[in-house]
Amino acid sequence: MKKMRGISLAALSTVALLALAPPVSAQGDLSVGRKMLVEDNPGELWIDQGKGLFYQKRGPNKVSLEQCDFGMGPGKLEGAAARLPRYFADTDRVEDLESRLLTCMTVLQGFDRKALIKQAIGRPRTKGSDMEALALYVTSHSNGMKVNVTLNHQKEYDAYKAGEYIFYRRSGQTDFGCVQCHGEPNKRIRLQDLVHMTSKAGAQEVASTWPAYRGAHYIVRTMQWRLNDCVWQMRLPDLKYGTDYSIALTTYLNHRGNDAVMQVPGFKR
Amino acid sequence: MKTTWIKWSAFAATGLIVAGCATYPDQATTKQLAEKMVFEAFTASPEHKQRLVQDRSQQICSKVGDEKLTQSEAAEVVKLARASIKYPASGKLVGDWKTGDKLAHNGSGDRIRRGKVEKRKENGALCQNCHALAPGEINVGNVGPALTGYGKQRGNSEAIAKYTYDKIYNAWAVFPCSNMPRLGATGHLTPEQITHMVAFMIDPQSPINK
Amino acid sequence: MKQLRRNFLKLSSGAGAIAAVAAAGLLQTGSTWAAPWNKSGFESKAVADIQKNLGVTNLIDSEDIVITAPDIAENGAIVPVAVTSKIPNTQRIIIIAENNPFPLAASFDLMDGAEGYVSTRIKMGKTSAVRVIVKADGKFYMATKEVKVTVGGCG
Amino acid sequence: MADPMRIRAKLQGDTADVRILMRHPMETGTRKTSSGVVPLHFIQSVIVQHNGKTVLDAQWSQAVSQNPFLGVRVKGAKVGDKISVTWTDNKGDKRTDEVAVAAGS
Repeated sequence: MKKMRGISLAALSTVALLALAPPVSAQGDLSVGRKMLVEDNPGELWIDQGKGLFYQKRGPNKVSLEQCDFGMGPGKLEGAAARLPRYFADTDRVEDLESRLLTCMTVLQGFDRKALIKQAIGRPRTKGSDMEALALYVTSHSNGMKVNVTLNHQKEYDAYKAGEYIFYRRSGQTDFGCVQCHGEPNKRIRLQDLVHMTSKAGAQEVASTWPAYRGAHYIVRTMQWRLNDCVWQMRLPDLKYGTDYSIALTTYLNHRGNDAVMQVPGFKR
Repeated sequence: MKTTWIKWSAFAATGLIVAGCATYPDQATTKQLAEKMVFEAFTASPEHKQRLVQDRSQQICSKVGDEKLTQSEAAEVVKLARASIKYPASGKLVGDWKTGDKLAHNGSGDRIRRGKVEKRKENGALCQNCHALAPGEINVGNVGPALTGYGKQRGNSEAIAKYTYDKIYNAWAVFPCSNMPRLGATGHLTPEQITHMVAFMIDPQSPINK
Repeated sequence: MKQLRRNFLKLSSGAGAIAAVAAAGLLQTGSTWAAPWNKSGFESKAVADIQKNLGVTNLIDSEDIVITAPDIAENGAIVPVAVTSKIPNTQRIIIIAENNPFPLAASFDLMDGAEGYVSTRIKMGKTSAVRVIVKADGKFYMATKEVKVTVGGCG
Repeated sequence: MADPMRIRAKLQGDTADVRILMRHPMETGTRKTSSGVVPLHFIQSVIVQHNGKTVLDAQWSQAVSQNPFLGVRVKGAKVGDKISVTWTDNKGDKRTDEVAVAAGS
């Protein structure tokens, strides 16, 4: 059977339009500023904030998060975030960093899940949410370690494949799936670099740099926020916090990002 | 071997898992799981939920990974796209390039936050997000090809005007499943707005042709 | 996000507010004897006035001042600027974003072993020359670097 | 109460490379929110001391970015020397933090 690729057709149009040299090079013109910002990242201020929250006895049950199991055993944080998302038997579900924190904050500390979710994405120019600070604190214990998201449980395989499917699924007003913006190298929306997520290096960048300081918001953000904002630009409706959709996408990206060295907080424009 | 795995994944989908036998679910199972995730993931009114529902072309154009578009699928997408194109009541395809210039630099419209569609007088044409426009303009994307000099290279004949109108209205009529949104067909832009975009693209006075 | 940006572009258009703060008196920093905050300099809208208020005279262009900053800033709210002065006995480094509503961004007095170097981040409302003035042995030297500021963002 | 700073001081040769991150809103006094204009609120003065001796005395405007960064280099430093940083804002809030100079890597 004779087959054609949509992508090569799109490439044809590029040739037809005689693309001029791009006016800006993200590698050249923009790199000096980026390097300076990454080296001294205000997001580091959130690590202490998260640490305080982690050890504080909080919630109706007045306990800390020290007994939270992020997959390496209760209270074991070293390298735990580098292995997320993963399957958890207690919830019989694959959970990512944010959804696991939600689980611990509700089950251990007794917080109301709905109330937590309502505040999970902090307002710009504030101290951000407890979730954002906690997510960074937990992930900071994986700094210098390699991303190692494994597929063992059937639900992990399911999440991976569903995430892949969603990555390519086009719908809505813009006809966008994730791949329309993240499927080719060296692309930008205006001046903003788009991570080339179908490449190993791109997936590694995603897997190893969240949570990140978002310069334009002056606070630390998590991957769940990133997905929410993407979906908003794609003209889709409001993405719920911590659903299987996000967890599946994150499983797909992080597993392919294996062996990247974790370095958080990242710095995003 | 392969059929065995598929059986196992079918079991997995119903919750029957035997240790050591987990593997990737087959295509049909994946689709079922993922579609369920999509429709559970959003808070939306029935009207907004429609944005999650794929039309026939979107289904065809959502090839996973290296999976290829067949020739007959490509032909179907082109056919559907051609049939979708509507022209302005006036019949005039070339509007005002100045209005087009403004629209080209407007990336807003149609986004939903907390259940509400953003309030705008009209939707932007989103061009700047992905295409280089006037020479020397810095804050432009490169997901799509540069449009700098578009009209200079092609002229502004009626045929070019029509080709350009069709391309903006439904890009898939020209390149099936390309990355470009079908701006007219999805209702993001009105036919009249598209005439302004055509003018912006081909008018010799337009900044992109300077 | 858009709101943020718009607010930012209005950066410091309220001179009155500053005057009120300054009128509240000079700063007391406890045991450390900080020099009084240069109200007139920080309130000036023109570069010439800033220089006058800071006592800058006879500016000499100098290649011994290296300004490290991006050619294009993706986010005008965080523009990294580092200054290295190779001029001996550098006493003061002044950073001015010429097109800001109040151009004087910061002034650093260096003493007792501090190298001729500072690094910080400033807000820039639009594309502008960043002017750096260095005071060394009582003389004033200058260098500039243009930083293009795009609105950026996705909206 | 103001949040602690994050200060790194690393010896490179005989020079301490000092990098300071502070948490502060650096409000320009013009930002509008649903509850009105946010008043001007920014760090005006930063003092860096090396073993109690002032080495840097900085004056800032509200044009310094939110959650400010400051990098300075102090000559003649040794491992274990004290670097202290004090900022004071226009409302009179202040914060002092101190670190010991660490060996360079």
